[in-house]
Amino acid sequence: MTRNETTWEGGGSPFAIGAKPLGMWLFVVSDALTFSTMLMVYTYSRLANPHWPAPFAFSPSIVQATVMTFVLLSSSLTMVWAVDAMKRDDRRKTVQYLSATMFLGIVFIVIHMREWVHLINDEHITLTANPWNQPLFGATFFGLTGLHMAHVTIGVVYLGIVALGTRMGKFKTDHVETSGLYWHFVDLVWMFIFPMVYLMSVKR
Amino acid sequence: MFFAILLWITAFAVAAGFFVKRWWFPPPISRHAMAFDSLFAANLIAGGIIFLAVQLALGFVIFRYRDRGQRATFSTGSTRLEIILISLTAILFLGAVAASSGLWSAVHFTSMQSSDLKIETAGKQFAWSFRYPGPDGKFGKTDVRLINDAAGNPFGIPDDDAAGKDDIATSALRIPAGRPVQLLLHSHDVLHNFFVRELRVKQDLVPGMEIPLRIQADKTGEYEIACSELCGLGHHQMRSVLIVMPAAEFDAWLAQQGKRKQ
Amino acid sequence: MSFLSRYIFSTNHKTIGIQYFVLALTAALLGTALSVLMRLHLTYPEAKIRLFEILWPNAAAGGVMTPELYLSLMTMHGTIMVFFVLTTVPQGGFGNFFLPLQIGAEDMAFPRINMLSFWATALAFLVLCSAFVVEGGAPLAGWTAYPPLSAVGSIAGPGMGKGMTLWVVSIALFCAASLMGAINFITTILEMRTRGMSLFRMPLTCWAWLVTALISLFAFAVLFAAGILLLLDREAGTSFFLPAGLVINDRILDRKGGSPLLWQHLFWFFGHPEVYIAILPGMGVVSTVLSVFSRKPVFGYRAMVWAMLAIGFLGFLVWGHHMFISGMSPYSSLAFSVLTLAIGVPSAVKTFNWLGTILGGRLHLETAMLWALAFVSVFVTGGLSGIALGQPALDMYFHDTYFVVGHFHIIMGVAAVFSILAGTFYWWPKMTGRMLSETLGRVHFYVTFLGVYAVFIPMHFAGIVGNPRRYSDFGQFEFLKDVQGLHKFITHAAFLTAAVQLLFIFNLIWSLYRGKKAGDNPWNATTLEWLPPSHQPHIVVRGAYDYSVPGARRDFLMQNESNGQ
Amino acid sequence: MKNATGIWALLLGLTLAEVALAYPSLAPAVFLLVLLALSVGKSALIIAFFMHLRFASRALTLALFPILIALILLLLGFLPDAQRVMHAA
Repeated sequence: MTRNETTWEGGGSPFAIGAKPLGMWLFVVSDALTFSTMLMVYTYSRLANPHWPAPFAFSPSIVQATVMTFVLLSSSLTMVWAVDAMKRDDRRKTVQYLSATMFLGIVFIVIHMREWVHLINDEHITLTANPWNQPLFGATFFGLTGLHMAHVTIGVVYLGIVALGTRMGKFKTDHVETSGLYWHFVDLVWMFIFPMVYLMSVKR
Repeated sequence: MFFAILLWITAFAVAAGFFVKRWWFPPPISRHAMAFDSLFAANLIAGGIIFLAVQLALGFVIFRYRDRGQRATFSTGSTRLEIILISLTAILFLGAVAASSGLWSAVHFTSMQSSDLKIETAGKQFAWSFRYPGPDGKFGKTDVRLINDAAGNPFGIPDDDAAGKDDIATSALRIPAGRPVQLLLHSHDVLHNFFVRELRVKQDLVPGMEIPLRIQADKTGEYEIACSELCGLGHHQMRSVLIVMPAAEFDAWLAQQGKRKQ
Repeated sequence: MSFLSRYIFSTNHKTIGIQYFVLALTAALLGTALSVLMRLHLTYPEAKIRLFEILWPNAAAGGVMTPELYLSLMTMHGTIMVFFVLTTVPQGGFGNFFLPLQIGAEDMAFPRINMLSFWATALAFLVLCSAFVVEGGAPLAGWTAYPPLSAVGSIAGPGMGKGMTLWVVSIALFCAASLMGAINFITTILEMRTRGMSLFRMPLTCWAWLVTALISLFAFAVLFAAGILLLLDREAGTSFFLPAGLVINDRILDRKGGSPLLWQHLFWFFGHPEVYIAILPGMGVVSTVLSVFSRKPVFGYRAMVWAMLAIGFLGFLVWGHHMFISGMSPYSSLAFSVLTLAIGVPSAVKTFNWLGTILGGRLHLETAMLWALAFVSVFVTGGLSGIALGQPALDMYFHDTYFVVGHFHIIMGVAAVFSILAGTFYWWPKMTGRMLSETLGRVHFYVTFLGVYAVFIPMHFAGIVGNPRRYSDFGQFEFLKDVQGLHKFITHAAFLTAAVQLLFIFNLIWSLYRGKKAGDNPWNATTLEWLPPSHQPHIVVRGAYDYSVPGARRDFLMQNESNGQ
Repeated sequence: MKNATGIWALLLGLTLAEVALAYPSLAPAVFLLVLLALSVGKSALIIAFFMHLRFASRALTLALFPILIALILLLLGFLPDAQRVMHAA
C-alpha cells in the first residue's frame, strides 16, 4: 500500500489514516519526548547521586507493580477489542469493551494510590524526604509515576466521553481509534516506568 | 536605487567601526590572551570580507536589476552551484572550528601540575572571596553553617581544623606573574561567572561543582574581575580586582599573611 | 452568529490569525516600551524620571529605577519578545490566516483546537503580565530563568516569589498552546491539501510552517517537562536543580542532590530550536516576497526546502553552544562547536539562493520588497557574528557580553521582525482588502533599517570592550567608563527607532479606513491565497513560483492556471 | 482478535522475564541494558499490533519515529555532566 508523490497529489493522506488519528499520533510522539525528558532527568539524578537507594522489596512493591503492569496490559487488550468491535459497527460491544478498559484503568489507579499511601505512611518516602537522605529518589519517583497516573486519569475520563458518544451514536470509528492510540500510549509509557523505576530499585 | 546606496554606506560604516578600533579589547596580559587576539583578528578579517562581499553584492544586484521595464530572466537554480557553495562554506566553517579548538584545548585540557598555585575562588551574592592554602599547602575543611563575613570567615572554616588554621582568605585576588595558577571555582548560592578581560577567560561558578580554571598572567598590574552571569539584583556591583605581582613580591606577601595568621 | 462566536470564540482560521496578530502587536508594543525604559535607565542611571515613579511608585521611588526593577523589565522584555511576538506572529498569525488559503484547504484540520490554542496563548500572556502587579513585581532571572536563582523563591530577591511562579505557569501554558498549534499545522499540511498540491509544489511559506511546527512539537515537549520540574522545585520543595549546601541571604537551604546544569541542558534543548521557530517562517515569507517582487522563480526551490529541513534538524543538535562556559564537560563544547558551525552551511545556502533569486530579475522595490532585502542584509550581519560566538575559544570572552546581545538581536529579533514586516506589507491587502501607504511605509523602513544598525552594531563594540550584559548600572567598574558614550548613542538610536514604529501603527490604522482598495491580486502573485474567494476547490497544476515563464502570456502563472497561452 | 490475545500473552511473559531477571545479581549497567532492550521490544509490539502502526502506512513510521528516536538519543547528551557534580555530603 505504498503511495508515492506521483500517485498522491493532495486531497487524501500520505499516511493512509484520518486527520484525528494523525493528530493523536503527533500528540503521542510529542508526549513521548516529555516522558523521555523526565526519564532522562531521573537517570541524570541517579548518576549524580552515587548512593541511590534500592528499597523495593519483592513483596509488596514488585508484586504490586507487576499486577499493575498486568492490569494495564489487559486494559490495552480490551481497548483493541473495543476498536475491533467499532470497526464491525457493533456499538453495544464497543461500549462494553470501553467500559472494561475504564474499569481496569480505575483498578490501576486504585492499586497505585494504595502503594503511594503505603510508601508515604509506612516507608516515609515523600516528594522531598526519605530515610536515605536522597531527596531526589522521592522526587523522581513521585514525579514520574504521578505524571503517568495523571495520564491514566485523563485517559479514563476521555474513554468515558468516547463511550458516551459511541452509545449515543454521535462518534464514529475515528473517535474510538484515536482514543485507543492514547490509551495504548499510556500503557507503553508504563512499559518503561516499570523496569526503570521499580526493577532498577529492587532490594536484593 | 536609494536603498542600494544606503546599503553600501551602512556596510562600509559597520566595517569601519570594527576597523578603527575606538572601542576595543584591553591589552592582553597572557599568552592565551595574545592567542585569543590573533584568533579573533583572523575571524574578523574572514568575516569582514564575507560581510562586505555579500552586502555590496546585494546592493549591486538591487541597483543593477531595479525595475526599468526589462524582462526578468527565467532560472530555477543550479545544483552545481549549490554543491560548490555547500563545499566551500563547509570547508570554511570546519576550518574555523579547527583553528579555534586548539586554543580551547590549551585552557581546558592542559593537565594540572601539582606545583601550580591553588587558589579557591568563591562567589556569593554579591562578593568575591579567595582562599590560599597557607604554608601547609592544604585547604582546610569548610562548613556552610560557619560562614560569617563580618568575622572574616567567608568560607566557613572551623576553628578546630588543623589544615584550615593557616588558610588565608582575601577579597582581592593576588597572583604571581609568570606562574601558572589553578583557580578552584565555587559558588555558595547562585550562578556567578569569573571574568577578567585582560586574561580573555570566562568561567561560570556553579553551586555544587568545583570547576578548575588554569590561568597564567605575565604582566603585573591591577585588573578588574567582573561577574558575568546574572546572579540577582546586585549583579552589576559584584566586582573584585586581580592583582598580578612580581613573583618574589608575591611570595613575600603570602609569607607575611601566613605569619599574621599564627 | 452572535458577536461572541464570530469575533471572540471563533473557530475560523482567518479570525484566529487576526487574533494572534493583534495579540502579538500588543505584546510587541509592550516589549518595545520596556526596552526603551531600560535604555533610559541605563543611560541616565541617576536621573529622576517622573515616568518611572508614576509606573512603579515603589520600585522606582523618587524616579530612580532600582536594580531589581531594571532586571525585571529585562526579563519581561525577553520573555514577551521571544514567546509572544517572535513565536506568535509568523506561525500563529500569518500561518493560521494563510496556510489553509495557500494549500487550498477550507480551514485548519482541527478548528476548535485552533481556537483553544489561541486562547491558551492569550491566557499565558495575561498570566505573564500579571507578574507586574503581584507582590514583589516581575521576576528578575532573565528569560532563561537559570536556577538556583529561579528555583529558590523570594529569598533570591523581589519578584522571585509570586512573579517567578507566574512566569513558569505562563510558559507551561504557552507550551500547551504551541503543542496544540503544532499538531494542527502538521495535520493540516499533510491531510488537507487540495488536488494537485504535492508537497514540492507548496509555497516555501508552507514548508517553513511545516518545519516550524515539527520543531515546536518536540521542543515545547521538553520545555514543558522542564517547567513542571522547576515548578516542583519552587512550590513543592524538591531539588531537581538545587545542589546541597546552598546559602542564600544567610539562610541555609535544606535541598540536596540536584544540578543547576540540568536546567540549562533542558532549557537550551528547547531554547535553540526556539530560535529557528522564530526565524524559519520569516525565511519562508522572505523567499516568497523576493520571488514575487523580482518576477523570478525562487532560485533552487528544492535546495531551500532541504536547507530548511536540515536547519530544523540540526537546530536540535547545537543547544550546547549556549553553555560553553557553564561548567559543562569541555569535550562536549568541541562537539557542539562543530555542529554549530555545520548549521551555518544550510543558512549560507539560503542566503545564496536569495541572492540568486533577485539576480537577473526585475526588482519592484515596494516596501514589502525593501523589508525582505533588508532581512537578507541583517541575516548575513547577524550570522557572521554567530560564527565567532560558535567557537568556544572566542565565546570564552564574548559570552554574556553585549556582543551576544547585539548578535542575537540582529539575527533573531531584527531579522525576524523584518520578515514579519515584509509579510505584513505583502499580505495586508489580503487580510484587510486595503493597501498600506507606500510613502509612510518607506519612511518607516529607512529609519528603522538605519536605526537597528545604529542600535545593535555598537553593542558589538561594547562587547569587545568586555561590557557584561544584564547589568543595571555601569558605574561600578572602571573599564565601563569607556563605553558610556557608546551606550548614550545606542539609547538615542533606540529612541528614534522605537518612535518611528508609531508611524507603522499609524499606517495600519490609517489603511483600515483610508487605504487604497486592493484588488484580488495586487502584486500579481501566483499562490492560491490571491485567487478571488470561491467555493470551488482549486486544482493545482504547477509549482508556486512560476514567474516570467518563457512563452507564457504574462509574467506570472497562478498555481491553478493550466496553460499560460 | 486472536492475534491481539497472543501479543498480550507475549507482553505478559516478557514482563515476568524482566521481574525474574531482577533477582540474579547482574551488574547494574548490564541489567539496565537488558531491561531497555526488553522494554523497547515490548513497546514495539504495542506500537505495531495494538496501535496498528503495522497496518498503517510505512510513511508514518518512516517520518515520525526516526526523529523521535534521534531526539531521545540526543537527550543522552546531558548525562556526561551528571558525573561532574560534586558529591558533597
